[in-house]
This record gives sequence, C-alpha cells and structure tokens, in this order.
Amino acid sequence: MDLSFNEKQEEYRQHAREWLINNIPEGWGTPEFEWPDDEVERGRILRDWDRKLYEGGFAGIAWPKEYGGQGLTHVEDIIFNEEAGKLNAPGGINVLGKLLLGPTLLLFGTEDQKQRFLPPLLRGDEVWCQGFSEPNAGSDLAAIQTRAELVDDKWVINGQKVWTSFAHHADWCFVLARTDQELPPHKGITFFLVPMDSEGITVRPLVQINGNRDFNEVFFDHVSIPKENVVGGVNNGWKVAMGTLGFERGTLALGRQVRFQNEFNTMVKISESLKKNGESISQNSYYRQKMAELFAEIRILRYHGLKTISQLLNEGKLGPEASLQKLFWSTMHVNMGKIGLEILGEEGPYIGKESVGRGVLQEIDFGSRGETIYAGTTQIQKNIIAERVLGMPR
Amino acid sequence: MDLSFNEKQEEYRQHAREWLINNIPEGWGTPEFEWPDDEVERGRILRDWDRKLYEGGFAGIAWPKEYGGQGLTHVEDIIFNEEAGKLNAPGGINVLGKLLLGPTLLLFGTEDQKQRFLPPLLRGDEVWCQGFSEPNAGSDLAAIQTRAELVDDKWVINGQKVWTSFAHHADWCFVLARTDQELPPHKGITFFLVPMDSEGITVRPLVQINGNRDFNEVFFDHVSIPKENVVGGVNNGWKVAMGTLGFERGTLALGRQVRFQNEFNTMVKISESLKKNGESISQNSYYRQKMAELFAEIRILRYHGLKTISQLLNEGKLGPEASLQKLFWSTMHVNMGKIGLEILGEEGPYIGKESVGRGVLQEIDFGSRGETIYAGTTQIQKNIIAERVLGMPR
Amino acid sequence: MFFGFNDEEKMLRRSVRDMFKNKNTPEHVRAFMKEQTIPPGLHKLLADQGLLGIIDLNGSQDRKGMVNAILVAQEAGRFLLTYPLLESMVGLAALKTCSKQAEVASEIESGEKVLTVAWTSVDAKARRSENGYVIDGTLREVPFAKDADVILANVRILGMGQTPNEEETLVLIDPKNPNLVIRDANSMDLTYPLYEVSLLNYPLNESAVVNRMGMGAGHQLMEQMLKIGALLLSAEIVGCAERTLYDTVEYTKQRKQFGKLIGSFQALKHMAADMYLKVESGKSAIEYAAWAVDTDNEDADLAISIAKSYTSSNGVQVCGDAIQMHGGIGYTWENDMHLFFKRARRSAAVLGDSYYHRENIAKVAIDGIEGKREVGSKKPIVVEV
Amino acid sequence: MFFGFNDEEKMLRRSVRDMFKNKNTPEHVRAFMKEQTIPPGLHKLLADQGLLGIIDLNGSQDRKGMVNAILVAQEAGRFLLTYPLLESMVGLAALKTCSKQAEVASEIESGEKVLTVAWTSVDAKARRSENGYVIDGTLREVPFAKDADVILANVRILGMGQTPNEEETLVLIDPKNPNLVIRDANSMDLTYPLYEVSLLNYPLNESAVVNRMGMGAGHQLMEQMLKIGALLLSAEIVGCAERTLYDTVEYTKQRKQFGKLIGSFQALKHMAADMYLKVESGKSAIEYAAWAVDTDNEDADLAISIAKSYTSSNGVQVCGDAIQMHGGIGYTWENDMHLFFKRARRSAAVLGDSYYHRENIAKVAIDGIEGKREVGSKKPIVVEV
Repeated sequence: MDLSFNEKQEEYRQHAREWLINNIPEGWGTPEFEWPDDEVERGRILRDWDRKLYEGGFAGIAWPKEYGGQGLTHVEDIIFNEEAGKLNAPGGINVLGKLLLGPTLLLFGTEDQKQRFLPPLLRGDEVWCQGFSEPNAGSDLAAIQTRAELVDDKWVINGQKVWTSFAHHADWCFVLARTDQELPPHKGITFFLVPMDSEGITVRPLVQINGNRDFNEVFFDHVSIPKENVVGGVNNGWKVAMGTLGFERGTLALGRQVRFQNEFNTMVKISESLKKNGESISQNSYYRQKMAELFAEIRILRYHGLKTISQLLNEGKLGPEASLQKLFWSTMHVNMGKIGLEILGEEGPYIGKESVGRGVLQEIDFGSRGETIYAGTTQIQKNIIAERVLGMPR
Repeated sequence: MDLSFNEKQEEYRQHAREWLINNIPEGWGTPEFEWPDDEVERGRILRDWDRKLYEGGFAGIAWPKEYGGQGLTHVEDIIFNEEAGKLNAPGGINVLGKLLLGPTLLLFGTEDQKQRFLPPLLRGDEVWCQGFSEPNAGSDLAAIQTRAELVDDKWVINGQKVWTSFAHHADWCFVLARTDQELPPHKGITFFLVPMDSEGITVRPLVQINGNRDFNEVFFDHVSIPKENVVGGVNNGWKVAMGTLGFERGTLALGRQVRFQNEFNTMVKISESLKKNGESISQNSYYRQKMAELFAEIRILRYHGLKTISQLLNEGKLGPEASLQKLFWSTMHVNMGKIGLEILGEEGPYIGKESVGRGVLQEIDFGSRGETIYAGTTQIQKNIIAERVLGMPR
Repeated sequence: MFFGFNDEEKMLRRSVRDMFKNKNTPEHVRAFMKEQTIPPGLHKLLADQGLLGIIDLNGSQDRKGMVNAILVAQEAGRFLLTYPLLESMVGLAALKTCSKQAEVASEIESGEKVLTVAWTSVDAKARRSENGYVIDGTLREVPFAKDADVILANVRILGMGQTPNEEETLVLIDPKNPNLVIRDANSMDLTYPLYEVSLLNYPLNESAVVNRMGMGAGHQLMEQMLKIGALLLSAEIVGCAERTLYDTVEYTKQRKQFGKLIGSFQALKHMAADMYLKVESGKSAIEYAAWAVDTDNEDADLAISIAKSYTSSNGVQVCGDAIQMHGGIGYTWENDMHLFFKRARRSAAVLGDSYYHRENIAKVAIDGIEGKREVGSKKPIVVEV
Repeated sequence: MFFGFNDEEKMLRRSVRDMFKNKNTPEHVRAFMKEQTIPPGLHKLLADQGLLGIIDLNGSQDRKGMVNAILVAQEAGRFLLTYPLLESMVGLAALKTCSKQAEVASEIESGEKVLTVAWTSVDAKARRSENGYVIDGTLREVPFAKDADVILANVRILGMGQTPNEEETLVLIDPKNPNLVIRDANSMDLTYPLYEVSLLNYPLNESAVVNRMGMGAGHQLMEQMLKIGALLLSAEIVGCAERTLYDTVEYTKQRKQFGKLIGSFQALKHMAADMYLKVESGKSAIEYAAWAVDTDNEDADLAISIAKSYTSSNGVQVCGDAIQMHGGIGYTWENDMHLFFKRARRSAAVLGDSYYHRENIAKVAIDGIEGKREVGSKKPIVVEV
C-alpha cells in the first residue's frame, strides 16, 4: 500500500498547476464565466483550449511519444486531471477522442491507423465523436441496425445514431455498424472510422433537459468510406466496442472527483449564506449530517479512483469491477443534486444568473439525471456487477 | 369522503375502550410486563385472553351472529382493533384463526364447516395454525410438495411445513397439500383442515433472530384425516389460499398503525432522555427530521388502513392493491428500527431489562426484518403491484 | 365511513380531465413555454367550468370545497396547466371573506380578470404620504404576474399594529400601474413562471384593502392561504407523479431492449411498484388533509404538513425515476418527463419545503404528544391517534 | 502509487483466514454464544501467529502496522471471532508506549494473559486514601471482561490536572480483585459480549499506571486508542458485510423458486450489486485510512471518520439485506446471518456512531474548508483534496 506520489510526480503536479493557472482564460470554470450563445463560437473556444493543451505538453500524457503523446504514465495523467479538476477547467472538445478512441486505437488499431489518427487528434486538428447508440439500441447495444455494406471496395453506411456528443463540432466519428445480418447480433458488428464531412451525413442537435445541446442525432444516408477504415477487423466490432466502453466506465474518475469536491465546496458556501431561524444552514445538524455523508462519499470516490489507476499501472487493464465506479459516482451525484435542492429550500426554483449560487446546484440536479443513463445505465451497471463480478446466473 | 365515525360508532369505541382498560391484566402491553419463560404457560395466558375477548363480545366482531360472531361491520372491528392497539393489547393466540381461517371459511366453507369450526374458534376453544410454506416453497407457494392421497375414504398427508406460527399451541391447522401430481402446480392443490393431535404430526420450534419461538416446523408422517375436511373443493386449494393471503395482506393495518404510533411515542420519550452536547436528541434537527418523516408515514399508514376498510365496507372485497399496505408498513417498520438505533447511538447494543427503553427499539429493528419476509416478501409484493395492479408484462 | 369520491366528485374530475386533455395539450404547453403568455380563452374556460371560485372558507355544511379543489389541482399537475389556477382558487377564497371586494371577486370568478398571489413579501411596506399610502418594496414568488390583472399581496402598513405581523394587510395590487416593475425571476419550471414585482411609491388606495388594515387580519388570512395553497401544491405534485408513473409504465409496455419489453425486467417493475406506493400514499395524504380542512378537523394543519412534506420528497422522486426508466429519451428536452420533474421540484420548494413541514410535524409529534409513555410506568396509556 | 496489498500482506490475510476457518468455526461460535467463555487455546493460537501486538504506534519506517491490523480485523469480522482481538491490538499498542509495563505487555503478547479495554468510563475516579489511591465508579463497554486478566481503563485521578481531561490516566485493572463487580451488560451481539465493571474502594497501585498520572497523558493516549479502535471496528464491519454478501450470493446460486435459481431474479441481482458497492467502498475507506495512519498523513483522523461513518451505516445495511435475500431461513436463529447483523450493529454503535463521525467530518468539510469559492469571484481557486 503506497498512496503517495513521489517527488518527481509532485514536481509534475506543481508544473501542471502553474501551467493551468497561467493558461486558463479568466473566469473559466467559475459559474460566473459566460459562454457565447453561438455553438460554433463555443466550439472554437474549446478547440483552442485543446490546441493549447497540446502545445503545453498536456495532451496524450500517457500515450507513446511516437504518436504525439508525452510517453508518461497514468499517474501523470491523473495528476494533470486532478489539477485541471481543481481549477474546474473544461475538458476541451475532444473528450471522446482522448478518452475513448485513442485508447481503443492503441489497443486494437493498426500501426498505420495509429500514425494517421493519433497525432492530429492530440493536436486538436481532428475532433472525434462516438456513433454507438441508436433509437432502438440503447442499453441493448448489440441491437444496432445501422448497416455497412462493401460496395466496390468502399463501405457504404446507412442508419441513424443518437446521443452523439459533439457531433456538430466533430471531424470524425467512430461508428458501430452491422456488417453481417446472418451472424448472431454480437458477431456481425464492425467498428468504423468515418469522416464527418462525408456526403450523406446529417447532424441534428438533441436538447437535454438542462438546456444543453451537446448531444445529437446523426443520420447516415449512403455514406461511403474507404475500405481500410475498420478497427480490429470486420465483424469483430463488438469486442472493440466493449474495450471502448471499459475505458469510459473506469477512467478519469479522479478528475471527476475533484470537480465534485469543487461543487461540494460551492454547496457549503451556499449553505453558509442561507439561514434557518437566524442560523446558517451550514450549522444546522440536519444539513450538516447530509453534507458530511456526501463529503465522505466524494472522498471514497477518490479512493476508488486511486485503486483504478493502481490497477491500470500494475496490471495494465481494468476488469468488470470498473462498473462499480460508474455506478458509484453517478448515483452519488444524483443524491448530491437532491441535497443541493434541500439546502436551497424556497430558493430552489430560481436558476438565473442572479439566483443563489447562479443555479449551480440545480444544474447538478438536472445534469446528474443523464449521468445515471449514459455510458451504461445504473441498471446495466448493476447487471454487470451481479453477473460478471459476482457470478450470479444470467 | 366521510372519514368520521358516527355517534353510534363513537359509543362503541367508548365501550370497547372501557372494557379493555378494565380487562387487560396490569402492565400488559408495556415493555415492563414480564412474560413467563414457559411456553405452555404463555400459551395459557394468551388463550385466556381470547376467552375473555369472546365473553366480552369482542371476538368475530364483523362475523355473522349465527356462527358466534357479533354481526357488526368492519367499522366496529377496526374500532376495537384501534383501541386494543392503543393499549398495546396482545392479539391473543388465535390470530391466524381469526384473521385468516375465519374469513376463508366464511367465503369458501360449507355451511357445516362454518357451524362446526367458527364458534369454537371464537370461543378460544380451538386455536388454529397455518400450514402453507415449505422449505422449498416460500415465495413460490405453488411449489409445495406435501401430498395428500385418498386412502379408504381418508386423506393421508405426508410432508413438511415451516414458519407455522403458534403450531405448538394449536388444536387445528389449515394445510395446503398437493392432491394431483399430474395437473399444473396451481391446479393440483387442496386446502385441508387438520387436527393437530392427529397421529403422525411432529412440531419442532424454530427460533427467530429476536429470540422468539413463535414459528415452528411441522412434519406430517402419514397423517390421516376425514374426507370431508376439505375447503373449497379438491384441487381448488390455490384459489382458496389466494383468498386467505389477500386477508393477510390487506386487513388489520389500523390496529397495527396504532401499535406503531405507540412505539413511536416510546421512541420520542427515549430521544428526550438521551443527550447530545447537552441538548436532548429530540431537539436536534437531524433526529427531529427523521422522526417527523416517520410520524408522517405512520399517519399515512392510517389513511391507507381507512381506505382499505372503506373498500371492504363499500365494495365487499379487496383487490391486489392491498399489497401496497403490506409493502408500506413492513418497509416503514424496518426504517423505524434503523432510526431507533440511530437515536440510541452508543446505547444501541444493550437490550436487557435495564437498558434504555428496555430494548424496545432494538426489538423493532430485529422483528421488522421478518416482516418484510413473511406473508409475501417485499419482492413478491412489488411483483404483484407491478404485474397485477400496473399490468406490466410478466 | 367512506374514504373515496362520490359520483359528483368523480364527474368533476372527469370533466376537468377531459377539458385539460383537449385544451391544455402538450402542444399548448410547449407553446406557452416559448411565449410565456396564457393562451387566450383559457381563463374563460376555467371560469365557465366554475373552477376558479371552488373554495369557500365559510362553506356551509362543513364543506369548504377542498376535496373538489384537490381533485382539480391534481389534474392541473397531470396536464401541466399553464394558468395560476391555484392562486385563483386560494385568492378568491380569501377575497370572498371581504364583502367590499365582491365586485372584483365576481370579475375574477367569471373569468374577466386574472388573479394571482404574491406568496412572499420582501419587506414591502406602506407608509403615509401626501395623498394617502404608498408602498415600497418587493414581492416575490408571484406566478404569472405578467399576465395578471390583479395581484393579491400581503404588505405591512406601518403603524397599523403593535408588531410587524399585526401590521400585515392583504391588498390588491394593479400590475399595470407604472409605479411597479415586473421581472421574470427565471424559475426552472417554464410551465408556471414566477415573477418578482418591485414597487416604488406605489399608491395604495383604501379601496384596494381586503377586509381591514392591520390588526392581524392580513397575517391570519395569509397564513390560511399558505396552508391551503400548500395542500393544493401537494395535489399538483401528486398529479405530476401519477402522470409520469402511468406514462412510464405505458412506455415500458412499448419499448423493447434485449428482445423483451423493458417492462418485463424485474428491476423496472420494482421501480414502478415503489413509484406506485409513493403516488398512492401521496393521494391518501392529500385526500385525508382535504377532508380534514373541509370538516374543520383539529388535525387539519398537521395533515397538511404531512401531505406537503411527503409529496415534496416522494413526488419529486417519482418524477425523477420516470426520467430514469425512460432511459436516454427521458433525458431529452423533447420528452415531457422533465417538465413534470421541474414542476414538481418547484412545487416542492415553495409554500414550505419538506424540512419546514417536517419541523411543523415535529412540533406536534415530538414536542407536544399526549399520552407519552413514562418509561418504567406500568399503567395502560391510551395513545391518541 | 500502489493501492493494494503486497505479497506479505496477502500471506498474512491468507494464514489468518485459514486459522479462523479451522479454529473459529460456526460450531465454536455457537458454543461460545452459550458458554460466553473464550475457548481454551484461542489466545495461544492468536499469540503464536503474532497477531496481538501487531500495531506499533512508534513504528519505524512510517509503518505502524495498521494495514496489517485492518486485514486481521476484517477476518475477525468475517469469522465472528470470539476473542477481544481488537482490544488486544489497540491495548498492547498503548501499553508498549510505556517501558514500565514491558513485562505485562509481553505476557499479553505471548498469550499468557488476556487483555481487554474499558472503552467508556462512567465517572470512575481515583482518590487518595490511607494506603495510596482507591477507585470508585463504573467502567462500561468492556468486552470479554469476564475472561480477561487485565483491563486497560481510563480513570480520573483527582488532583492530577487542572481539568477533568488532564486528570485522565490509563491504568491496569485486575478483574479478579474482590473490590470490583463484573456484570453482563446484555449486549445484542452474543459473539462479543460487553460487560460493565463497578469499582468500589478498588486499590490503585502506582505500578498499575501506564506512563504517568494525569497531565493529559492518559487522555491523549485514550483518544488515539479510540481512533485506531474505530478504524479496526470499521474493518470488522466490512468483514461481516463482505462475508454475508458472498454467502448470500452463494445461497442465491443454490436456492430455487419458481423453477429458477433465485440468483437469476434481477431484483436480487440488483440488491447484490448494491451490497457489493457498499462492501467495496467500505474496503477502500478502511484501506486508505490505514495507510494514512501508518504514514502519519494529516488526513488520518478525517479518513478514520469517513471509514467509521460509512461502514457503520452501509455495512449494517448489507447485513440486513443479506437476511432479506435469504428469505425466511435468514430470519431464523439457526442461520448465521443475524449474528453478522448484530455484530455489525454493535460495532456501528460503539467508538462513535455514524452521527458522531459525520459531525467530525463536518468540522473539516464544512467549518474548515480551504479555498472555498467566494460566490461571485472569477479568480481561479485551487481546491485542495
């Protein structure tokens, strides 16, 4: 058991923190920061941040140098993510590229693919989005109906994807499509790399319940792509996709934990400003107990995160136990939203800029409702734990 | 909507209360009452109480006079139960006879059976127990393996029952047994009336986690009973049993509610006697909120109970919605146990006569764990609600 | 003993439900969310059905109309009614206690004028000036103020009592008066907008006073309005929760995943069963409370706090579970689940949140219980329920 | 960065588990519940394995043995160990800070004497008498006192400090002395009996004092013992919870209802998944806290309170869910589930319950946080974690 960071790692943390403080635009990450209304402008700002990260040497921290990465370990990666979390720095626009596609290509991609796609991804030149879910294939991903057929040495894709984050900003999309109708559902799927400027692609934004427009529907109408844009082999896409989802469920929880800690501190501040019978809510034992319990869980999330990193470092991969982390943080965050609204009391309905806390607690309440759904619902994570970790019969 | 009791009913309440106060042995129903350790002696006391109830005119309140009942309505029944609950009067020893067998016979029994069995049941001369569950047929009651075969005009029963409350005191047992191995599980079951002094019956007590010995295992080894001791017809026992379980789930909640209210008041008293930073726990907002929430639920249980009675009175029967009531009170009671232990804090482990509250809150914690299991587990009740009330697909 | 609705009450519910179904459709709600203007004709419709003046605080035969009112409020929640019906019902009940205000009351009841209530007064005070009284200060939590013709508000008239409470006076505010500013308060619930109204030198005519100035009358009436309002809000929450439950159950009977209707998964069945338990318990709580108010039962205040605290916690949770059970589609703006969730959230927060009403309960259940058992006593003790 | 156990630690766990499996079987536990006497040979066995003196508060190389100690405590919970191992570990750690007590410490560590700790002193005070000091008062929460040879207790020695805290002094009490009475305190957890010890004119020899009299030394050491004890109790709770989880999962793979293994019902799967989440979270919490104590991390006290509050609430719930998942059989005395449930309940209640430790957390997380964001500030703020 050794949970400390060594001297070199602590130096790295210092370096990262200084760089972040010097490079984050003023007010960014505070509830007071005003994003432009225009989506294109918003995309430009985020992409600029990705480019800055690359120039600063903070893109692909744990990826090999030969593909534009920094050749460091998951420890430095996590240190940077923690520091970025502490400053509430947005994740950039290429989250899905860095979090999902990159690790997937490193594991399943050909050498050509790695050389072709990883450096521009890290540079912020090519932004990625994820084309997995479909209207009738959410939890049941194997039910996808989007098809790809080989026509004259080109794959021709037809179908519809949903919940495609950042599709309206993306240059590329990694897409699951059915390539064999005869095989069982899990066996006839292939993982494709599709340029978003291909003819036949239409993107329609999906507004979320918190008013954000990060998600999209993407329609593929006879979209034709080169034969070689396949990762992990034809009809082997299910295995590749499961690897991708594993990354989604298991990693980056430490950065997330710091963000939750940040939200918690804001919650404390708000609880101090609200009074009940002349006393700050923060001094009322009911709210103190609720907040303390929440704080304990945020810390435990950190412990889980450290364990995950340790596992990655020492064993090189994550098991189905990673579902625990997704289940833990998403349900904890829903609870956090609930407690936030309890603290706000009669101030709860007001979410404008002039409201208490500028609506940041309500945003937790709304946003967290999506978190227990995307990247595998709470129900799916529990199935995975019961069946694959505890070995209960299917 | 008319939730008041009329003048005559209020008079009845007054009458019942006075009778109870005059007839309940001193200290009975208080945590200070000392039950004899001897089970036989204990049984005698309870049976005496049943006899006293009969003599006082409080047995079979809503049953027809011709079978020894009082010929009143469910309203008077509930009024008496409420008053008995207020005084925390034990339910007597013939709970299963009065609560389950009586209504079942009234609905499914022959005229002869009603005349033969109901009067001695009410008089306290014949105590009943229930032989439904088996080691491999708990939630899945239709899986019972106890068999009855017709041999020379007698039914011969072989098998084993469990969770048979009061079997060690009972004169009779109502038993489900399989009478046809060929028919589908639900269709080959018959409902029998079995004298407990029959040759071949062995009773073995099952100790519960709270140390009580109310439950038993009952073994039937070639137990022979008269051919006519069948209720509702051969192979029609499933329907009869479902009626019986309906009574179990739906009724008597009002008396129970008052008992919970009684426990709640004890909890308040205890919370007043325990201090935290020099202040009574009852004045600490954390515990106040928890207790107030509990109190609200106890009251809502009362509302549900009133609704059930109203339904019985006005429609003559209960639907599957009655599962709601069982689910509500049993899970609420588990929560009550939890809050009780929170209030006790460091005093929690001590359960002796000299402990805080004489262990009454811990008894809730232990006893309630059985309540979410017997008479249909929480999971079974939720299945019933989802499938039979909400019509979700099986 | 009859815990249910009679034929008349059932008919009322049916007719209100039919009306909302046709006249307050999801399309109407979505249009309202953009315009934030009450659709023309809606007041008239509600007035014609006799819904606005349904509560009568001096009701004869022990009936104040609360049982009817909760039935109507439940339907308002179920259909996300975009009208201050709750404020009309409660406000009219208050206005009708004052014979002076009979004319404006009848204009409101007949649908000519839209009434709303300012639920919170942030230090709004009337002081004497050259020409009578003028009011300065801010009114908060004023639903639909932008569309209202009359705002019923509680302000302090300085000097009209020994204490601030005594000075409180119910007055009618004219939202079209130039000496006030109405500001959208940016509430999460776009189906029921809240406004803030700032008054500066607002002239208070004596004819705008309900009952009389000060002497505790305004305070007392407002207290009563807040209680009845809290009960009606509970009914709205129950309506939201019930609607989302049954819509969700319906969805699980249509949607397939893994080759099965998702409603056949036990995890979703048990979630639905828990939701049902919460909805039915909320219904029992509001129905009992309405009966208690109607019959002047001594239990009434307690029953209201039970209803509001229970529904505020549990009703919101039902709406949240409904989002979860819908999966991704439930998290989209296009789907209606979030509208119910936010409406329930808003309703849970105002007129006393769960904490407030549980503290009310604690005052009765903990501080004031009768017949508490003395630890160690062997006397039989009668527990009153 | 390594969050896990090294081979040595894993071997320790394996050997302890094997030993308990063979020497502290369910039959032993049931026999103990009747006799309430530590089975002969058990102390020797624990001593031979070197488990009693496993904690060293002055441990070299930043290692105090806490990581090993929680592994052992977890196994004690998992097997319902009927021995005051926790008290031995914590008490020996305290005794070893005092060179005067080296002899008795070695007798305890070698298994010749059984040590227990009186966790609570109810006003036990030593006053001067003719022949030195005598103690009057009561010690509570003394596990296994009946079988102990030495009780480590915290008593006030009047006059040995300016405040009651300063007067506190750790002393060794001889349970065989005629001037004390040991009474069974009737604890729910029959696998770990608690006693009350009443002293009257109990002669306190100076040689029985640990370190020195008063001056805050006893208070400080007891505080440390309580913290370490709370962490070890958390580990015991985790052991109970983990055992019931896996026993229950196993049961669901054997038991059939409705023609299917009950483990294939999604409702039970999801309950098990929730239990797993609580068990794993509890494990992470105690492991982190043990590391923090071992390395004198400034986080240590906070981490202990996180571990104790989390496991006290959630560990008990896991054991309760295990009863539920077993159905009727889980509600019988014969089945072991209730033994774990009650042991977890007792462990959750003592050495600070959830409320107490959450309040400790609140003092750090709410009252004392650094870098709280000023509402309205645009400065980037570094949140320390």
